[in-house]
Amino acid sequence: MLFKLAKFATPVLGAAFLAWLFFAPPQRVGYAPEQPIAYSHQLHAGKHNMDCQYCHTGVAESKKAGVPSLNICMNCHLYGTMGYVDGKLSSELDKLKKLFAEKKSPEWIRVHNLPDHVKFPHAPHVKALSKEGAATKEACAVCHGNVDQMVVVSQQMPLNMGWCVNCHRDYRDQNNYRTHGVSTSCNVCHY
Amino acid sequence: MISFKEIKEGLFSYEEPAGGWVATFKKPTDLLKAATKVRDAGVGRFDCFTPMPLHGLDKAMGLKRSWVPFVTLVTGLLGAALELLYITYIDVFDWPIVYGGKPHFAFWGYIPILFEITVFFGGLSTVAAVIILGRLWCINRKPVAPGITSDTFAIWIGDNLTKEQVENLLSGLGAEITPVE
Amino acid sequence: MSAIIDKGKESMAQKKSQRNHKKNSASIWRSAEEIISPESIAADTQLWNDGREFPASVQELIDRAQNANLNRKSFLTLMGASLSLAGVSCMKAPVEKIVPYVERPIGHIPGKPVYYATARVTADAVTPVLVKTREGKPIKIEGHEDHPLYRGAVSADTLATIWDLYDPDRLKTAFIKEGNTFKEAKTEEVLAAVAKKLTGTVRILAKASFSPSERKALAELAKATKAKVVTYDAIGALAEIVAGDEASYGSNVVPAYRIDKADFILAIENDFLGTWLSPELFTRQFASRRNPDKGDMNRLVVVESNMTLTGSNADSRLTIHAGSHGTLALALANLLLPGSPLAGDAAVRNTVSGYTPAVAAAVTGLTEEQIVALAEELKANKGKSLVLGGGTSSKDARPGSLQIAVNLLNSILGNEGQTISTKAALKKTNDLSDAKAMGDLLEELNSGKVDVLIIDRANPVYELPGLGMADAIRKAKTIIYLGYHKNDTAVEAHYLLPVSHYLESWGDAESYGYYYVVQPAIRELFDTRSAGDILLALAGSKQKFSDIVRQSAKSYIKGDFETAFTRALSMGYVVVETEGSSPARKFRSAALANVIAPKEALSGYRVSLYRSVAIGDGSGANISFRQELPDPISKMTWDNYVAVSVADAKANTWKMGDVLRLKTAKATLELPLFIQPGLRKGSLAVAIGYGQTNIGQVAAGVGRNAYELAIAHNGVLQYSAIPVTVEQTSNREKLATTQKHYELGVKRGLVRIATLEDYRKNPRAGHEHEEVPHPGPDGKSKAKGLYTPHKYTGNRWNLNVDLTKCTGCSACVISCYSENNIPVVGKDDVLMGREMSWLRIDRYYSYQTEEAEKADPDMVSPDVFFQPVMCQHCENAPCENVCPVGATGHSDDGLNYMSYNRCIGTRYCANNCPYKVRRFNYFEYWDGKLRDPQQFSLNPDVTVRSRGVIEKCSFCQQRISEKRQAAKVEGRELKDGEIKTACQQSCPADAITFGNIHDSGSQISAKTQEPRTYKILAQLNVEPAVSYQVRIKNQGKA
Amino acid sequence: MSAMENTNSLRIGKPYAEIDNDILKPLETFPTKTWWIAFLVAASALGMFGIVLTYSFFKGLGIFGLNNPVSWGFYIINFVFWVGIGHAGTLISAILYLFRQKWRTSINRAAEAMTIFAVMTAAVFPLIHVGRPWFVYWIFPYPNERGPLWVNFRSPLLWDLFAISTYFIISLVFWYMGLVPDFANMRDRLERFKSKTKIGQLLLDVKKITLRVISLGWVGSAKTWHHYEKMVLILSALATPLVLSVHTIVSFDFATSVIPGWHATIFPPYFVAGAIYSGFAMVLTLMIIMRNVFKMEAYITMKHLENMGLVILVTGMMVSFAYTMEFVMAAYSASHNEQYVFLNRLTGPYAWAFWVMFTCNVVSPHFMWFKKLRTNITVLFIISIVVNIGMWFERFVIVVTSLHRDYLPSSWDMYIPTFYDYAMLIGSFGLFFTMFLLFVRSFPAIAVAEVKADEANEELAQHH
Repeated sequence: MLFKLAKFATPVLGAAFLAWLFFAPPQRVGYAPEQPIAYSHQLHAGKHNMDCQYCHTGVAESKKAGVPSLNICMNCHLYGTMGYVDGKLSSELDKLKKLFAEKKSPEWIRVHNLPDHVKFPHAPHVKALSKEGAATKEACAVCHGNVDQMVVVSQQMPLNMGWCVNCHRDYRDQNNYRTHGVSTSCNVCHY
Repeated sequence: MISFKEIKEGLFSYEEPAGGWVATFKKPTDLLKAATKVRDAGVGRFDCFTPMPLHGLDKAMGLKRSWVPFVTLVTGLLGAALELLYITYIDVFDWPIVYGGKPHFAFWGYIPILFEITVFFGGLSTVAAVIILGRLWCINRKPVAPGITSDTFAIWIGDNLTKEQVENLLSGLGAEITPVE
Repeated sequence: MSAIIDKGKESMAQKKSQRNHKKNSASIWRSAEEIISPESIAADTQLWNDGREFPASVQELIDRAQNANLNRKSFLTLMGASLSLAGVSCMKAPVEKIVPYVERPIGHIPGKPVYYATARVTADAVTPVLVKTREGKPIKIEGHEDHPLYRGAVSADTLATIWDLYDPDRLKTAFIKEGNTFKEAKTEEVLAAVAKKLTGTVRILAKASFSPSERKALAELAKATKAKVVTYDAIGALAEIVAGDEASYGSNVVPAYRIDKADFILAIENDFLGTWLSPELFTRQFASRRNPDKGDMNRLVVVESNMTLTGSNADSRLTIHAGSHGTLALALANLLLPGSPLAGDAAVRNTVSGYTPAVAAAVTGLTEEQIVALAEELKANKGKSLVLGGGTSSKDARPGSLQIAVNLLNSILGNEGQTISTKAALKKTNDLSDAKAMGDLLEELNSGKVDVLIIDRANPVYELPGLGMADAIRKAKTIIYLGYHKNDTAVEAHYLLPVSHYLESWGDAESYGYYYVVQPAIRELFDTRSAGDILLALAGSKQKFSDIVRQSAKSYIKGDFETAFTRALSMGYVVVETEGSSPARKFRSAALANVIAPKEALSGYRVSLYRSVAIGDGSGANISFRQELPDPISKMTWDNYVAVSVADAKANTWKMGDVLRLKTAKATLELPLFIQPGLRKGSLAVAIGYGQTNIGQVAAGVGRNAYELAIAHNGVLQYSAIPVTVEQTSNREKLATTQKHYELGVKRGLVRIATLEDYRKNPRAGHEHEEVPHPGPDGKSKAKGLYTPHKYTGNRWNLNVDLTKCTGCSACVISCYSENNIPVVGKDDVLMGREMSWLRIDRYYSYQTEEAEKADPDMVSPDVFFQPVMCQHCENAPCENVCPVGATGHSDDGLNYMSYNRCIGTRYCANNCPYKVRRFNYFEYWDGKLRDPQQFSLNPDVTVRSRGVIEKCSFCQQRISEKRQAAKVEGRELKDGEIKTACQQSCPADAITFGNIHDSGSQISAKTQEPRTYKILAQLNVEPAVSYQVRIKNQGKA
Repeated sequence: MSAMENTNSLRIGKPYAEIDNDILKPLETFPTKTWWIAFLVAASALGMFGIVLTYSFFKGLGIFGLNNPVSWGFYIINFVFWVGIGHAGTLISAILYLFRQKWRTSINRAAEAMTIFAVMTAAVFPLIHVGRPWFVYWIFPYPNERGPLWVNFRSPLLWDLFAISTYFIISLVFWYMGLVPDFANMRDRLERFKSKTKIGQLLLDVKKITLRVISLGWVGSAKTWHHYEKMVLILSALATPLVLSVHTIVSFDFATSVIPGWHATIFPPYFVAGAIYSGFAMVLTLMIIMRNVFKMEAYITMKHLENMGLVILVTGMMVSFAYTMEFVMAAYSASHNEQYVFLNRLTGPYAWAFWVMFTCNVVSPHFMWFKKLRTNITVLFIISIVVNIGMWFERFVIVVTSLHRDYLPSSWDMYIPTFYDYAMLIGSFGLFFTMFLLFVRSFPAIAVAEVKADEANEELAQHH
């Protein structure tokens, strides 16, 4: 009996392990931590259709996209009625305004977190993924998902090495690497 | 040409002793003689049990050539071929990387691994073949006679023979004959 | 085991100090930091220790130290930490915070570096530099390439100042002495308290300064307290020149040495390429004339008793006995005098006539022929030559002794006004080191007349042990010390006032026709003030030092001030006077009375003190990177030693590391000996700057204080040829050298030197008989192996080092450490042979012919050959083949990359590297070893390597990537010269070329095709991407 | 031959049951005092191994004497040394089997065990010598989430992985399959035993069940023997090239590199000869001890020892020849770097290691020319140990002296082993001997079935 069980169980378990290796979703997918201020991308980028670059100013020119400094928020929220619900300041915006008055920054919790030995420059990726005439968010969505539909930002893509490499592999163009090609050499991301 | 039957006989020859008679001897020479006699008598189902391998016993019993080496060869080569495919897939198609100025398909560098894999697959399949052919996973097997792993030589005759027939067959060899359940 | 950065074993001693920060809002320029709201990050970043792949990441190290000291102002408020995610997904991921700016400075983009132009001021020179900042923190010093004079030249010492900023042993706040211990106090309060105490007889002991504004502040303080200011510098290189020039010409300037204008340079006991005045500038000027390919080649002859960097770069090096430099100079003057403008000067003739070649030969140890030939060469280069003299190891008993002799030579040769110019010279020199005033001060102190002694950044207790400085100082009732460290002088003081680093403070400087504005690149990290602000505060002035700077600048800046000042800030300098020829000054023969020139050979052992390239005068000794920078010649780290000649070692059967006891009349010093080729029998040399007892964890107790050997003659310190008796003790010490062997350099084809003459005849001179791999069937193609070689189509990075230009100054080494987050391993690990430098400079001694070698068994005058060796990025890299996990391989642009995160540390690659450039992290050198705020000096673009991985030169991959990404974004191709590696950027000699070999128009393509180019170990067919150019020596016509 | 048989007959001439008793009885009794002492010594060395290993995991490889030019030290020396030791076992069980050398039967079981334990000891070193041992599984080419990121199939270290693991697994299986009939024998012998105490009975039952499982229901059927014998032949035939390939591949670690002193085509045969040389010496050491401790003079006769002495003589001369050829090739190479390395071996700072190696490996085997000496157990024992010391130094000479002075004199340095290096060396002997001592206590140290087979077949042959 035991032998029979073992006979069948071994290959089944082995196959399951291999399947897990291949298909197991990385843990970070779906990671949606509670932020100090419940900022809604859905409202800003979705409903109001703001461009990603309005706040994430560095995304097209720097390695880092940049989390907006508070003065960017205050461009709209310092005066005017934005953020008022039924004539009352929303509690979240109240937090923001208080912080700004104290010259303090909220401590956002990083959602998309790459290890330190990975160098991901935003600018060339945004450049490569942007299509003529299309909004920036289409390029951003490749890695970040449809942030404009998220009330709470969550990680949509695995952002593990295999995921990065798959794209690099598809666009790999060793011969034109000089100008615009994509490479799968290790030193592209690790140095 | 080798017939399928021959292959099957060469492969699956072991049979659990059930029924019939067991004759035990104290000397290997006696067993050898007994085996020859039993075979000559045209007994179909019989087997010998010895504490050690005896030269000439397989011939005396008329056993067919073992097909184990064939298994070794096939699996060994198959393993090497699979490994070569695997390496080629990795180094040429999946993620080509230049190491030390060598081309992606660096065959000479694969030879040591291919050899080891051949031996690995060949060796393990050989052992697996013996285990399968000897039905060695049935660990609860009882010896047909006490001492057959120490100093007793036994022959089991599974055909429907009477005790007298067996005694006649093995006369003069000093065999002790007992029935098998 | 060894620790990094700090030698000691103290744990991170974090001191909590609450400070207020004043905003310097009045100034026009505001550092990025000032605009960022000061903000405590207080990120309770989860220090996530388990299962991480790279425990030490730059950002995490920063966080960790911040957590340890939350009260300290934290300025990296931006992107928060980026902790490393595990290599395996099933591990728990870290929680990490992002703290953005409240108000982001306009034009300040996170992730992009911002460069500020500023200047580093030392007692000897001013160096214009660019400070690279990332997210508001300085991370690297770079040369100022747009500066017309320096053109990007920067020395190792200046490059290392980035770590001075982040030195954890700095004075971080003011201290008040209570009993025998120092109590921390707020600088503001101490300043106020001290200002009230400045009554009675006040004396100020200040370090020489180039800053007009600091002079003003000092004058203000002197006025307010009726104090006398004594400026003093123990080394006094500038003061020597001024003393000499004053005597010779009656002119009170330090002239501009126009080395680039000289065809023939004679340096007598002068290390202008290594330690004298501004070696980086001189190196640039010197190397700009080392172009054998263009037929433009100067000739350098060095006459010296110790083997210095300059001597090792000489085309001809004449080794003399220590203390005989004056004799040689006068002997040359004697030979050159007839027919010269001074030929009619009887006083001169009478003085020099006794110095016949025969006398000089007897004193110096040279042959008469050598001296006569040298004179002939000088004669042939009249007006185009330059004689340099002076420096630490030729500081004689009389001020300016050698300088006067050298001035005489230059005047005789008509170099005055040509290669030595008073145009664009250093003119305001009246407050340079004043030995006499120092002597007076000492007397005053000893007589107990001084009530208050203010010491501004000077360290007399350490530098003048022979004068009884410590006892004298203690007699002052109140001692106020301004400085960077709690050093040997500071511990005697009653009040310690912390001075800001130059990257944190306003300042200015004037030197050689330029006016520099020193601007802060970051606000004070600690509760420190700029020296000017402290002086003003002590003077009771309400002015800010930055305002004084603006006032001073007004006298240098023409046109609309605000616009021009802003421009001066962005450029870092203002041209005050352009360089050029000047009228020759007239030599006064009376000066010759001051020249010390023995006519008889000096007897016994003579020790000369010298400054080492790495440590200098010892003020920066607390930086482990300086301590671990191998001396260019001896390759020694972490220690000073007595350099002894091979002859002496043979005669006494001394072995390397035997401890010698040097005795002068007053002092005894025990030091391990180092057998140094290039010395004559009886000459010894010891480096100063070591042996401090109090400066900080790193430097305290490293080496011995060689200042003790100096002899004082009425306040004038003699460093040259100090008579000593030498005893061998029974002790031995291990010498932490990074290179123990140099023999076989020639035989193995590593040393490739050719004379200019040979080179002109045969451009392949020096490597005609090169061993090369067997070529392919057509005789040209690459050697054929089992495989067809891989073809590269895109960029292919190559690097070339011109060994004719390279002086071995080691600026590239420090630059590489700074750029690539390379750890320092400490003395113990250097002794084990585990130094981590990605770029090392190999030094070989050689001879041009075998006969020459046989004729010089005591190695008195070998050639020295420098060869910077970094990863050669071989096309057929042996290291790549052997890595089982593929952590190292070849990229599409032909780089030999090293993925640290893939490395498991088999070290097979390190074994199989014929150049031995791969380094292994035997211990964790960063994580837990950094003391706050050292973590800020790390480059965030480079992964910090953890224990157990191999690392090596990446050709500054981060710089390549940055430029390539920028080019991609802009949709263009990379331009030649756009990417500069760190070593290339900071090379003062401009010896390094980097670029794309596939671009036929690039500089590197041209370089690699020159016949002088060769590759090390080419016979192995590894096809390195680094090529070298044969060192050409200009042997002159003689 | 006949004269030899008279004096040194391999025939034991005892009844089968008595042979069983001689060999299996010790396994059924309580261990002797000698065994306990030996075991405690070995186990404490193993404990030191474990402690140092743990320390090195937490502190880093810096605790060893490694440095930049000499990145490999005692660990790799020990690795090559132990792999080499392992070779004799396979050689005895496989090659001598193919050559029908009957004297192998009484020593092959212990020799194979030695192989397995030596390979295990050896295999530990490359795994722990890496800088980040917790990632050592990355050398396996398994699909992963990194792309997937694979391994470098051109690396000799990867070849090592394949070679050593194949070698270990095949040896283990070969050894185990050889044990199966003996396990069956033990299982059936155990039927006679009964314990008086409950706990004793429980232990006995556990032992019985274990034996039943590991003996695979072996009943000695001639039909199974028929396949089994074929299997032994095939495994021998596979193991022979395997054993040669393993040390060849180990030698590739050095031979495929560019370092002068390593980069030599002579390395594969030289390493194999050296491996057999040291392996036989180790077998000899172990056999002499076993023979005396377990009173197995009847099974491990002087004939066996003498034959092993002869093998040592032959392989010793092969190794000497290889040493000579290295120098000849260097002299002939016209390459300065190559010549320097060998000059440095003779006269450099590690010349003492070379001369220790020379004395032990080149001089000492020549005592085996004399029958008096090679039949003297004391002499054999001393020489067997001396040879292994020499062979350890051979690897030291290869690894350290080649690395410490290679191409660029600027990076030359010395390798000075630390306390931890020595601890790991001694500890590796602890690991090996702990396993071996456990083996001699729990497994039949002489292949009973094979000894009896020789007896029986000789009897059969006489009757024919």
